[in-house]
Amino acid sequence: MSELFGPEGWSAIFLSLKVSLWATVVSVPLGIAMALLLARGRFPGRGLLNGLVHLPLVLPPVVTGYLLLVLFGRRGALGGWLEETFGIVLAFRWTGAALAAGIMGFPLVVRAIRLAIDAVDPGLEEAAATLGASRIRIFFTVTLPLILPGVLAGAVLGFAKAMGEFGATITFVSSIPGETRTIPSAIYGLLQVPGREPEVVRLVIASAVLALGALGLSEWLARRVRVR
Amino acid sequence: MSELFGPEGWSAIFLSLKVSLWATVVSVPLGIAMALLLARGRFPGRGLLNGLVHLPLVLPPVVTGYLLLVLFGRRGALGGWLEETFGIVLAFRWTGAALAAGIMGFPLVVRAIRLAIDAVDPGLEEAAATLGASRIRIFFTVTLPLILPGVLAGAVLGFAKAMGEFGATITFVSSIPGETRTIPSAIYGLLQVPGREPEVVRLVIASAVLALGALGLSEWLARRVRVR
Amino acid sequence: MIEIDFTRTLGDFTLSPTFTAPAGVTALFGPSGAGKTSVARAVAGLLKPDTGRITVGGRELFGPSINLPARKRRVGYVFQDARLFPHMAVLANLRYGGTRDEADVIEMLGLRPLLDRYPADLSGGERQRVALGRALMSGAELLILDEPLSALDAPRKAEILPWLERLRDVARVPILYISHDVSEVARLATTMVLMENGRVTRAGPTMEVLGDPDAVPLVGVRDAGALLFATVLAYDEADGLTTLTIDAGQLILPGRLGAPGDRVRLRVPAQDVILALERPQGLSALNILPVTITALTTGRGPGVAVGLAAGRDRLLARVTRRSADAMKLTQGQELFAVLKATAIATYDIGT
Amino acid sequence: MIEIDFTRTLGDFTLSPTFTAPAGVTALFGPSGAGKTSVARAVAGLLKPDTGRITVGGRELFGPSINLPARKRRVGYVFQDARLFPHMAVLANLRYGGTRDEADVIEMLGLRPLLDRYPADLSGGERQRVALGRALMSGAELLILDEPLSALDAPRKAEILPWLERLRDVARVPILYISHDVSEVARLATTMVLMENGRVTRAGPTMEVLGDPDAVPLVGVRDAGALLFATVLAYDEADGLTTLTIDAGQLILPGRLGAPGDRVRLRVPAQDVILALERPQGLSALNILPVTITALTTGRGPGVAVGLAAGRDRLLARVTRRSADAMKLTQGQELFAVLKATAIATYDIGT
Amino acid sequence: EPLTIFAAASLAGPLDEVAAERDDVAIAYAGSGAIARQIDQGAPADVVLLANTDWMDWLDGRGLVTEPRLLFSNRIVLVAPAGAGTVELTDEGLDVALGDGRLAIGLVESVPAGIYGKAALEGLGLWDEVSTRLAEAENVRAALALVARGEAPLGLVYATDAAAEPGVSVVADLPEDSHPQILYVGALIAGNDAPGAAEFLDAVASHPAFPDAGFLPVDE
Ligand SMILES: Nc1ncnc2c1ncn2[C@@H]1O[C@H](COP(=O)(O)OP(=O)(O)OP(=O)(O)O)[C@@H](O)[C@H]1O
Ligand SMILES: Nc1ncnc2c1ncn2[C@@H]1O[C@H](COP(=O)(O)OP(=O)(O)OP(=O)(O)O)[C@@H](O)[C@H]1O
Ligand code: MOO
Ligand SMILES: [Mg+2]
Ligand SMILES: [Mg+2]
Repeated sequence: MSELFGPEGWSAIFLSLKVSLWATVVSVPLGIAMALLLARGRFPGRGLLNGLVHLPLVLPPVVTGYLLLVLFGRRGALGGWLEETFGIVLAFRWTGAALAAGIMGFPLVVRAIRLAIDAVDPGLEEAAATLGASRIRIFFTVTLPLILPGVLAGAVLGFAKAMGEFGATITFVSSIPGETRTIPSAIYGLLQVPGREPEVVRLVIASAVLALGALGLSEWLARRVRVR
Repeated sequence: MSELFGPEGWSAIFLSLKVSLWATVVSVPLGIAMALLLARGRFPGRGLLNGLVHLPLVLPPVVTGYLLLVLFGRRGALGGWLEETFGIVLAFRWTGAALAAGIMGFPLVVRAIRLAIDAVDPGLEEAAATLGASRIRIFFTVTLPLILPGVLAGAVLGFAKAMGEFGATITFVSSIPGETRTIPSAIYGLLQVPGREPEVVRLVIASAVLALGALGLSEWLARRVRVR
Repeated sequence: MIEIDFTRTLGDFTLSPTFTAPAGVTALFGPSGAGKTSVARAVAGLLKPDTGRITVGGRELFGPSINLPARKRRVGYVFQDARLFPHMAVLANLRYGGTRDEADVIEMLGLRPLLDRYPADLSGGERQRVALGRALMSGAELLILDEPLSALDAPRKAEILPWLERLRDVARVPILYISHDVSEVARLATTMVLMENGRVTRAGPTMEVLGDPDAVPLVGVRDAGALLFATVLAYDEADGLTTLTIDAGQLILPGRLGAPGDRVRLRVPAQDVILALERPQGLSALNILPVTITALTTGRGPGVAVGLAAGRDRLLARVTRRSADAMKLTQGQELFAVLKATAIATYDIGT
Repeated sequence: MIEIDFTRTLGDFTLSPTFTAPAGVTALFGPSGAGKTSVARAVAGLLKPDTGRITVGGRELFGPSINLPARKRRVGYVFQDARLFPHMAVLANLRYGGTRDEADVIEMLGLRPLLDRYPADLSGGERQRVALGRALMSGAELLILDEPLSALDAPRKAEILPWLERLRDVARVPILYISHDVSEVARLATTMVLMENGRVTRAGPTMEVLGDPDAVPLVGVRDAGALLFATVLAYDEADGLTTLTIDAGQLILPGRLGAPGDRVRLRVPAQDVILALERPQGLSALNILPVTITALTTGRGPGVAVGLAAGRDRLLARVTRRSADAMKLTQGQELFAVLKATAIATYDIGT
Repeated sequence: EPLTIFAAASLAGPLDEVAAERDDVAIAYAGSGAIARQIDQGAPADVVLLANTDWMDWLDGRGLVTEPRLLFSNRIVLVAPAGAGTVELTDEGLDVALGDGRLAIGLVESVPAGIYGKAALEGLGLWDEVSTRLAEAENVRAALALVARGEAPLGLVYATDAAAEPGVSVVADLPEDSHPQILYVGALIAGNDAPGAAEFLDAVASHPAFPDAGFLPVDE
């Protein structure tokens, strides 16, 4: 079994899983908040914020990676502050890979959730309000359960994107074995050398199996939570 | 004005627009069909098909690009057949760039539409059926108008993704000026040369403006078609 | 002609209705949750029976080897919830299934000022009127109306009912009608099907079911009453009264109820019939009929249901037990029934 | 005490209701599209008036400087469409706003077998019962009921109405009640507000509005009738009849209507009152009251609305013009009103 | 029909200058591996320029190119953010210069600059010291950017890139014999006798833009 991918392959697989899970776990709640803001909020600059969220989709990944480097590198505006204030280092760390993956997937997460929010019947939220529920309670007991299929869809899109993200990740945190060399980075490296195709194929399959497993899981969950 | 980007820059911008528009125009109807199949169909292999649609999201873009190259290259299994039978050449043509961009964005298009389909009240389709409407008519007069916001969301995601797609495109169709050098490929080329950063920045801005323009347009349209 | 005999389980609820109804209006009547809507859905092709058969007007809609899709059943269905298309204005909604009698339907339902509105901007009753209009305009071969008038005020109901009667009698469209309102049912229904707990407990001509003292508890005490067929004799322009003949004599009722010779039917609520041992004098009630007691049914409450024969017509009266005792009512006894003209007002008269 | 005076435009519809209602049940009555639901939404905080003031029990809910959010208004709202939470089972729906009187509410509404079901698996009437239960259990300080009983069968209504009466009288929860059914309104409502086209056309104590011959066209011919207050004298176990006194004499009605001394109110539909020049004998109708004609109103139809004074109580009768002529009815004339006991059945009696 | 050149991205600067002198040349830049596979799939190239002899051998072995020829060589240098002092090519020297930072380099298994860089570090006996402290980048320009941004205190890049990037200073030259020769190879596509292709290849080989950019002639 361990020979199937070799130690480097396994390390890339575990790392990809860790990075993608974290990227998903962090971006889903933020995505819900952002989707709510965009769907319900009425404030100046809403269009701009919407655009900003979509930007990683539009820009070539390398550019996004470079922007991340400029912002969150150790010499970057936010990176230095994060390190001094919270001791959080992103550059060349798996955390940075998770950040890159999360940001690249964020537009997908937000969109899926926003579509679900737009489909919620406001009458149900009205009913909850007349029953004395606070906004927070309405959100957690009515809105959130109703948008769960959308949240799940967003999560699986974010996870899949994180599993496949390459350009922004390698530009921002480079490719350090065991730290930031995710499956796509490993595959990219292998593809640059003649004759390593079999390893590429194995990693591709591993990646596909993991992501499609997540997809299957999300579909199953969605069926379970689907509004009756 | 023409000096802002130089002839090569303009050519990349027009090409990106052409490629992205075609990718969107073709993938939206296919995405609707696929979303319907996945949301409503009950057939063996549905899970697999779902996985296949999501694959381009999961795989590193370069891998997708190689797969496309192997399949649709002039020596590829499908590429040769397409060329002989229909005279369609994809490899190293802008059409191939559109194919790559379309395939990379397809999972996003399908997801957005599928979420919208799942939110359609089946009672309305029942009502249409009792009024004698055929499945086709129900689709075009009830289902489609009701999912339009989702279709628009899918279209804008697909378009934005197409504007930003790089890895699969350059791997499949290379970066031939005037034919396949889209904005991201042009940016990649410029990044290889010291001192071209100002041009990069201008192209990034152009790309962002175009995609965000499309985003704004779609939001405006969505508000207009929003179910009352 | 509607023939229904199927079973279908829904969770732990078993629906297994069996009845046959001739052309005309078939009313499904029964408590909330009895399965009325489910029967309607099965007829419309929206709920697939596990086994059985559904035939309408000789066309087999569902059977062992057939399951016609909803769109081919040519059923106009007014749903309990209106189900208007939210993305279409009222006019587009109305026209979706066809444009039969468009102008008339719009007029009758008072929809003219609403045509450009969207469903979200309509009131509850307005929505139901549009849904009704949409079904009426579809030119269906069977209409299913699931509580179509429950959100409407009395004057509006009074405008719509004659239209449904015309559909029944002139266009001869069979109608499956679900309602909790006996006066609606009595007015329209040819056949009455009482349902409870997924099964049919009583089915038959409306006159029989409503006039049957034994059906009083099924229909509800206050809703019991008999149906009479009458023939119009004359209409008096001056005082606005119509004189009708029934088997046992003459009735005088307010309003122009038809041209001489027309057959009309009247519902006489049991609680509006007063019994008198002798023909009373100087009463504002215009209608006094000699009757014979055919049945006396004592229920749990303080009332007694009294079946009456007026010639070949049957009437139902509800009196207190004390009155029954004081008057010494017995089967076969001959006495007088006093019917107050205004209690059998236009609302209960169907042509 | 509900005080309402605001305006709000909805498209080209202008809503500008003005009325004041004391504690108890305030009925909003009027044709479809009159603006009843919109008023209710404004009171509940779901529709913001353009200007004006809304006060309930002294609490200002909306005013020039205040707009209490819906959740702080403590309003239990039963919506015209049930609006159950689709992702919660019935029990969770019921408990969402609170658990006041949980067992009683579940019992009264017959919800016990439905508790584990999801809304999608409920019938129309079941849904409405759950929505009603949810509002009742929320411990609200004001209940808004928008046609809560329209999807229910008569026996079920008869079970629910006494509960609403108890809320009104014992728990003293003010209720805003929207219905098309005058008998419900008459039974429950302290105050009646007639609406048309966004404005209030008549508001006042239910007795006055319903007993007013001039209001007959507004209420609907068949729904007119008077309200009487009566005091229970005795209940006769043997024949199940209650004897009551009103100002003009005694009434005998079926059922146990209360303990001796209790005050009850009765609706006497105008069409169920028969006028007699002389006291009739040998009738199954047990109640005959001497009355004086106070008003004669002739409408467009063949009927005449006759206002009657029975002592200090007022009654309303509806007779045909022919009868009125034949009996030579005139204002001030003294004669007898015959009330059939079963026509004033339990359903119309409120405590 | 313009002449289509598929070229390794690291040749972009001077190659653009060559192309600018002609109006019928289109250049597609990509990584050497991608170019090789595309040629294999029938890419419409007339001339191919790679930074890696392995991929050229791979193409030659398949009979896809004719007349492969060596064009230039290059050098690997150690760079640091502009203004840094020289670094001694010893374990301690590197250790001090790196501090807790990383050495930026192309992917050492696959990107040509990375492969050469690794070979050089091995030749200098420094590999064990730094192999766990690398930041491997997608291509040599990305590695250079890491240094220029100050994210990595050191980087191993082509001398040509170092010369063109004002954000970095060369802090040590690597001895020529510490790594295999860095060779750029060009070839014509087999069976595709585009007029002017051979001439273009000649022009590239002799154009002054390359020496100006720091490319070295090949020692035969
Ligand atoms: N946005 C709008 N634009 C135009 N008209 C509107 C809008 N919203 C509501 N209306 C109109 O306001 C009127 C009042 O509606 P409301 O729902 O209050 O009526 P209602 O009295 O409750 O009627 P029903 O008994 O049928 O439920 C209706 O005629 C409705 O069409
Ligand atoms: N999936 C299900 N699981 C369990 N019970 C169900 C399911 N679907 C429907 N039912 C039950 O079937 C019964 C019949 O429902 P139906 O809607 O036909 O009633 P109805 O007679 O139309 O009632 P109403 O007058 O209240 O509209 C109800 O008791 C309902 O709760
Ligand atoms: O020629 Mo590269 O840019 O080192 O792959
Ligand atoms: Mg029903
Ligand atoms: Mg309403």
